[in-house]
Amino acid sequence: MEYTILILLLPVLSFLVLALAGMKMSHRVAGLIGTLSLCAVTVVSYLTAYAYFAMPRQADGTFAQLMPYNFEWLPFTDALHIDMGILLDPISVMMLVVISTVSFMVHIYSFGYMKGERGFQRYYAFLSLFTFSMLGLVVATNIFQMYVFWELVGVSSYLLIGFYYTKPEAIAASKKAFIVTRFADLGFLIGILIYGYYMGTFTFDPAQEDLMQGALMLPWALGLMFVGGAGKSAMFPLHIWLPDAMEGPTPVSALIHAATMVVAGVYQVARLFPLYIAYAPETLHIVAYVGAFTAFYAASVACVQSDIKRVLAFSTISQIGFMMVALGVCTGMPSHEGGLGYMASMFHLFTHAMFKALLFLGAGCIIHAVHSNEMSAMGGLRKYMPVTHITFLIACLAISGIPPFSGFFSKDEILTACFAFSPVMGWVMTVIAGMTAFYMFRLYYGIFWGTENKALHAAHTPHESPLTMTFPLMVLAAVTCVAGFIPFGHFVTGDGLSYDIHLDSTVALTSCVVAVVAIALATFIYVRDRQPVADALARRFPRLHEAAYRRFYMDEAWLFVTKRIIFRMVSTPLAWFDRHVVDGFMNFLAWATNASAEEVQPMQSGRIQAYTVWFLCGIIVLTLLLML
Amino acid sequence: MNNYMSAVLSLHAELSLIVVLVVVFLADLFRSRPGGRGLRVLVCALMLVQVLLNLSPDTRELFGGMYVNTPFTSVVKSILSAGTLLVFLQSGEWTRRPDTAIREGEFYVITLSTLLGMFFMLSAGHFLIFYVGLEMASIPMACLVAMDKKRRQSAEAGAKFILSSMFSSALLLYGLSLLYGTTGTLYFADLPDVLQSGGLERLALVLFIAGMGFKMSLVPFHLWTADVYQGAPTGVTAYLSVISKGAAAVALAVVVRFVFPALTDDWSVVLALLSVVTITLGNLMAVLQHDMKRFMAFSSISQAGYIVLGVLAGSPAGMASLAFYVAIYVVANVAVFAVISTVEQHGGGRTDREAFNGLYATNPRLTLVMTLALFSLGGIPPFAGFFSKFFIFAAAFEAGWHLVVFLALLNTIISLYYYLLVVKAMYISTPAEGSAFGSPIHSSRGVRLCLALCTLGVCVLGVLSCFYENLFQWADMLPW
Amino acid sequence: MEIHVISYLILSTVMMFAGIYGFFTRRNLLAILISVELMLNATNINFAVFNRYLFPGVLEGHFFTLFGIAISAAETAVAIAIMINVYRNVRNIQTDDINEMKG
Amino acid sequence: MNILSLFVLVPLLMMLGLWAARTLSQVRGVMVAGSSVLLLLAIWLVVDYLGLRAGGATEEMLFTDSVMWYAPLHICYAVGVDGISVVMLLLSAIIVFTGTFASWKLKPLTKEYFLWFTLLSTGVFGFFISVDLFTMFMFYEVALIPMYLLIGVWGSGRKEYAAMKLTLMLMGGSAFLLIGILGIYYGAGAQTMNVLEIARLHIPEEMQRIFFPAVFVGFGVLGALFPFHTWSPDGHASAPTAVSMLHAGVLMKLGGYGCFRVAMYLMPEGLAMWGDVFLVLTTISVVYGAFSAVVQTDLKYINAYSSVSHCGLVLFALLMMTRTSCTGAVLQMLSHGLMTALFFALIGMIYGRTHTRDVRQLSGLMKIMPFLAVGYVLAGLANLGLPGLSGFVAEMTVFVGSFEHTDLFHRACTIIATTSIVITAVYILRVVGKILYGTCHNPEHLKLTDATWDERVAVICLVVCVAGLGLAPWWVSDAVSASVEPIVSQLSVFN
Repeated sequence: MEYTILILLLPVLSFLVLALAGMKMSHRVAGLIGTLSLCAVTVVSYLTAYAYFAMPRQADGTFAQLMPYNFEWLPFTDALHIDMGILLDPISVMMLVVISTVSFMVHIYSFGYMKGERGFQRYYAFLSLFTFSMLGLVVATNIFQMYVFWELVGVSSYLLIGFYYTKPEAIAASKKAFIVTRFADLGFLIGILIYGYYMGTFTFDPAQEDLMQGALMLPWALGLMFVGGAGKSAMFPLHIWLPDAMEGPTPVSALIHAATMVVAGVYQVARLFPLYIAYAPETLHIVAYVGAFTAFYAASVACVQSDIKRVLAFSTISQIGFMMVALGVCTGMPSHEGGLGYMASMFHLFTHAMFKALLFLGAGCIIHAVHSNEMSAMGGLRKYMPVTHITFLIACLAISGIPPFSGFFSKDEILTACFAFSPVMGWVMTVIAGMTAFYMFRLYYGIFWGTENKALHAAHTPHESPLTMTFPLMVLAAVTCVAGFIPFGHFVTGDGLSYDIHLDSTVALTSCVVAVVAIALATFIYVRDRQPVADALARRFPRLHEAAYRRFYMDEAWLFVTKRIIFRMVSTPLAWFDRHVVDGFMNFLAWATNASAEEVQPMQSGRIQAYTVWFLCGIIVLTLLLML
Repeated sequence: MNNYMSAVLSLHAELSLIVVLVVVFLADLFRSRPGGRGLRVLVCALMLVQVLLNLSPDTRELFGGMYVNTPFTSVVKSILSAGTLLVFLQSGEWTRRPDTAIREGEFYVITLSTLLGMFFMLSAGHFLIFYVGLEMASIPMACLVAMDKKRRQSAEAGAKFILSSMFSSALLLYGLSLLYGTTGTLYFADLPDVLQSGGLERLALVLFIAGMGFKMSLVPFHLWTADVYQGAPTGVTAYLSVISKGAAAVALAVVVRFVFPALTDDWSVVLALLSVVTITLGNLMAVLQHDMKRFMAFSSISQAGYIVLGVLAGSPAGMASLAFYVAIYVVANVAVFAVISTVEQHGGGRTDREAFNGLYATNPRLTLVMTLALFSLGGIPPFAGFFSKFFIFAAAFEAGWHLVVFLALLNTIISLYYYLLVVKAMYISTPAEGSAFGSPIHSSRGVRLCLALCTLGVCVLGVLSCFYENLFQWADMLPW
Repeated sequence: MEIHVISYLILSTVMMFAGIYGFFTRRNLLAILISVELMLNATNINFAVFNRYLFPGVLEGHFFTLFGIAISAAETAVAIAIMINVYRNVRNIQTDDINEMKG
Repeated sequence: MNILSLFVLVPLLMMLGLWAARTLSQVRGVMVAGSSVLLLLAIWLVVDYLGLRAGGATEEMLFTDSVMWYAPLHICYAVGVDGISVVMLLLSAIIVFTGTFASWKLKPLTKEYFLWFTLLSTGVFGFFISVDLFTMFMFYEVALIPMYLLIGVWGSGRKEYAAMKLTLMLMGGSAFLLIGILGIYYGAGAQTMNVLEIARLHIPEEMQRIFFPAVFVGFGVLGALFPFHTWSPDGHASAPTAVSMLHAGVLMKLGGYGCFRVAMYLMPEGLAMWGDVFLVLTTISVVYGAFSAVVQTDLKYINAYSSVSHCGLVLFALLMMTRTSCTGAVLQMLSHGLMTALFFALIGMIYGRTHTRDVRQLSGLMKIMPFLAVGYVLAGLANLGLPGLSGFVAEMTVFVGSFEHTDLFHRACTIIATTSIVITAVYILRVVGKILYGTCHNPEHLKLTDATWDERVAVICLVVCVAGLGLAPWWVSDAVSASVEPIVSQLSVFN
């Protein structure tokens, strides 16, 4: 499948063209270049997916791993070298489809959304760069190539978050995002170093004897790599950068911080899944617990946020938590013996990408309409922008897990896997699923129902967005509606064998019931103009409400670490030490020389007899020296 | 007869010098009007001839071994007379001044007679000749130092010089007497055989080294140096700082190496100590100085310390690098003094460092020469000083004086510091109010020629290896 | 009666140190000059005595003495000339007044 | 005539040309011509070298040539290059070339400035081509001394203090160096000064123990080895643009190169004894430099400290003594040289416009001078090791190579050192955020203009090199690691 190289080449070319010559072009041309190249990429990815899954399965019933390209980019030792190449296997192909689709949609959407923005060309250049890096990440043939593109997506997300580089918040947010993820990547890097040292290779399938020898260190290596993954995928406590990242343009949030980049961590774990299962099951369980806690934490925070993009951000975190959990609860490769979670996680990744992108793009339309992120500026928008309303509702239903929307199926599989792992985990995740439904509908009602902010809307009447923006919404909504019926298990499973999804009725039923109840509750509380219950609750538990609203003070903690610890307690003293002690010593030497010179100066008294006395003293000293 | 003639001819260095001396003396006697350029041209020409003449290829003994001329000493002599020639060239400015013009001839004659003394000192084969040469070198020097009759400082310097030099030579002589008392001979050739390492011999050795240390101005026998250098006319200071110092160094090396082999441990310890103390103290004192001549005095003291390292090595390599060091030191130091005296003559007699502030703006060439010379003194490549320092360190290191070499190296940092202070004054500092050079200085031809020659020497003497290699061979050929 | 060599040496040593002492303590340049002469003559005595008693036969020591006397005479001449010059400039020849240059 | 000697000859001719030049345009002409010739020479040398290697030349050094100079001390003018020195020569040529353009509009005394500048580069080239200890040392000092005048006369701020401090500290280093070189020469039996021949001889262990630290510290001072690095912040802050470029870009590399080629290569047993001590020091300087850079407010100070950190990484990698880490060290020298030169060039250009380097007084430059700002961002990204730019390649090679060391202590040091990449991100992004982003508060700055053509030449040239090394590292890496091989095998005997 040599043509797959186009998937990487086209975006990077359009990036170069736009970056070098973009400023000369008109907005339209630049946008078209970006969009068309992405269109081509999408086509090629679909082609790849089709060709790949149309291939006959191997004897053992799995899909073959293809490596159409792999060349040595940077040699370290004979065994260790960074290769650059393309690896095709079920999950990478699936990711190709997801990324190219969402990215393509976002490209189209941005036409309308970014219309007339200063730096439109720059925006498209960065989008292409991101797409290139993300695609390179998923087709990585070895862990180090993954790291390379991992860093690249990091920097392109940094650039896109800071797109409005004159806004202080944007600058701070981009900086924070980069540094936090960078810190996590340190773990990733050290993990890679350990992995490379003990496995003697950077590829995903080390030689058996190396595995035997390094088995002891492998959990550490994988755990450290997971730290990197947790950073990118905003697992608690490294999630703090994601809510701020919403400072970027909304399409960017949809692409990077909802659909693609933030699931890189999940993808990384899935990529190393065989090693986890075989050599580091307890590390895998840590992944599960981290994911579960994050899911719960994010969900609870999402319940009280008033900035719609922040709500979505926290729901993203929570949903990624679900995926992590799904991977974490796996106890074996085959889907029937504990491998179900793997498939469920990938499935949820797929569906979530679609409906979460849809949600964000919808939010983008709303923000575009009312020029604010705050719920207070919204309410009662359903009559102004019907398309957005409908699509948004579909997405909400999907994420809440209401059949027949895609979210239901994937989440159901996850819950099944959790129950298979342990009932506690199962119930916990079910509750969190309920919370999800609750806060999503709180959001929905807050935007489209509730009290309308008359004053504002009178000043500037909200209007439906242009087709360039609504079209992607419709497409994604359509996908969300049908995606659930894709026989996902046939393509992606832990052991690679085909597995047809069957609904576990009890689990499905409970989750549906929970979701419905939660939605009903949200309706009861938020649908009407007045919201006495919510206010009552807020008044009843002010401390809790405040804490949740301030995201349980995680950002304060972050500020404390950066400003107080690194800046005040380490760097400032060090700099002082350098100037006054180390450098001071050098200056002291100079001073000492002068001082001693002034000490010996009196010898030169100008009186001849004194001179001759010294002369004689010299002779006496030397004589004594020789005599004794 | 033929044999006798050839024997006398092996004195040719000294003889030629005497001839020059006499000719200059007569010319001065019978010249019509003082202050002309003729006399200087004459003496320079004669000196040039003399330099080329006195190179001798082979070793000759004379007067029963009282006088020994070797290729090494003869090349050292040429170096010295070449240095004298440079001094003469650059002293033109000063000798043209009305108050000194009448004494120009005396200046040459006296200088040449001191040089003659040094020649005898260098090729002495017997302590009598050595002592006579030494005194011949130092007594007229006092007259030179006191040459500026009207300047109080000059007179003071003269008094200090003559008295302290008498003191030191008295002690040296006392040492010699002890040596004679213990051995009964003063022939260099015989002494090594009869010399034991007893207390009196040691005392004699110390006294001798002290006497030579006075000439080379090693700490603590150096204290006269600064005052005399400051007081003496700048041309004389240049002569004093390079020629007599160099001669004394070589003589010391020859004597301790060939006369006191029995006491090698003793003199090497003494010299090691002296050299370290000298370098350090000289550097420290130089840091404080503002008067350029005084500053150069202390710098030359520390240079003397480096020269002693060559003596310390006590090997052919040491001798060679010593002579090499002296040669390059002569060139660089004369250049510096030439610049100083030029600035002095055109800057209203100012010799403080502030007088050099912003010199580059008006006199780039002069400043460049000064910079190169200072870099050479500081041992910065690719200038000659770097090579001479390296070789002398290598020689001392080879002899096993690692610590001494290391301390000397650390001292180079200090020396670089104060040389750079001058560079800074010339390039970076802004000229003080009423500084004398709003306009470029027009120095006389002689000075310019001298500067050109010195710059040439500073630049090529190191890069051309032949000079050092020949020195090395000749040092290897030394007798005894 | 025969005077032993030691007594000569004692004499010369005493002269030597007397000269040094005088050099250190006198405030007048001429006095200092005289002290130096003492030192020089002490050495001359040494040479003469060593030659006469220890190494009779060759005359090295005697010659050295003669040269020493001559040279010290020359030195004295120059020294006195310079002192006169100092007197011209300073109007006295006390050492306290000729330490203008120092430090 | 040996091609290598041209690297010394051309600068000397340039100096003659400058001496003869009368007008400013002539001076510039001479400089541009000369530096382009040097650049072409370097490129040609690289191509030729790679060709010969590919052709199966297996000698340790190529283009070797040796002329007896001072027979009594066996001093030869001996030249020769291997992969390491070739890339270093290329680096130096690039930076001299760009430095010429970076100081295009320098005033006053342009001619003298370029004279000293060329003398400096003569020293640098001479150092990298020579394999004779004496000539190496000589060129080393030739490269040092012009710094004094270059900083003292054309510098800014506390230039006189900084110049004096820098010169004296480096000279102090070279004092240690000289004693070390004498020790090597006589320790090896005083038969030759040629590095390659001495490497075959054996220096007595007790001498190695004394003289290894002397040489290592001597070069380490120039390599900004903690605690001898304090000349670097003041020196760089006061130096004129091109001088900072050349000094941080090339001169500091002399340190690492010398440590590797002289100290470690010739005295492996000494290394075995002292290695851990110096490893700790270098680890300190890696982290310490990065942390100190975080709180600086002067752009050049920030860069100087980051240079301390990165050059510390060079020595660190060398002390790891694995083939990969040493290759990484050389790559790091190359990459740091390029990107720090780029940094200093940009800082100089910004300073030339705004007349301040205080990050608290600069803001919103992205809108005012986009070209410079983008260049600065690129330099920053290279500095914090973004894949696709040179920094990543070098750092990864260093870390992977260092981690290859079997000893646990060494690997612990490696992990400590890796933390520096996070801190690097912190201070780089801090600066970028402060000075480039945001809105410009100073009305004066709004009137400023973007880069002129000569500045663009310098910046673009450097950016291209940084990206080139970052995108196609394999050829450099191969060439270097082939040449590192013999030295590392020499070390591995004793360690």
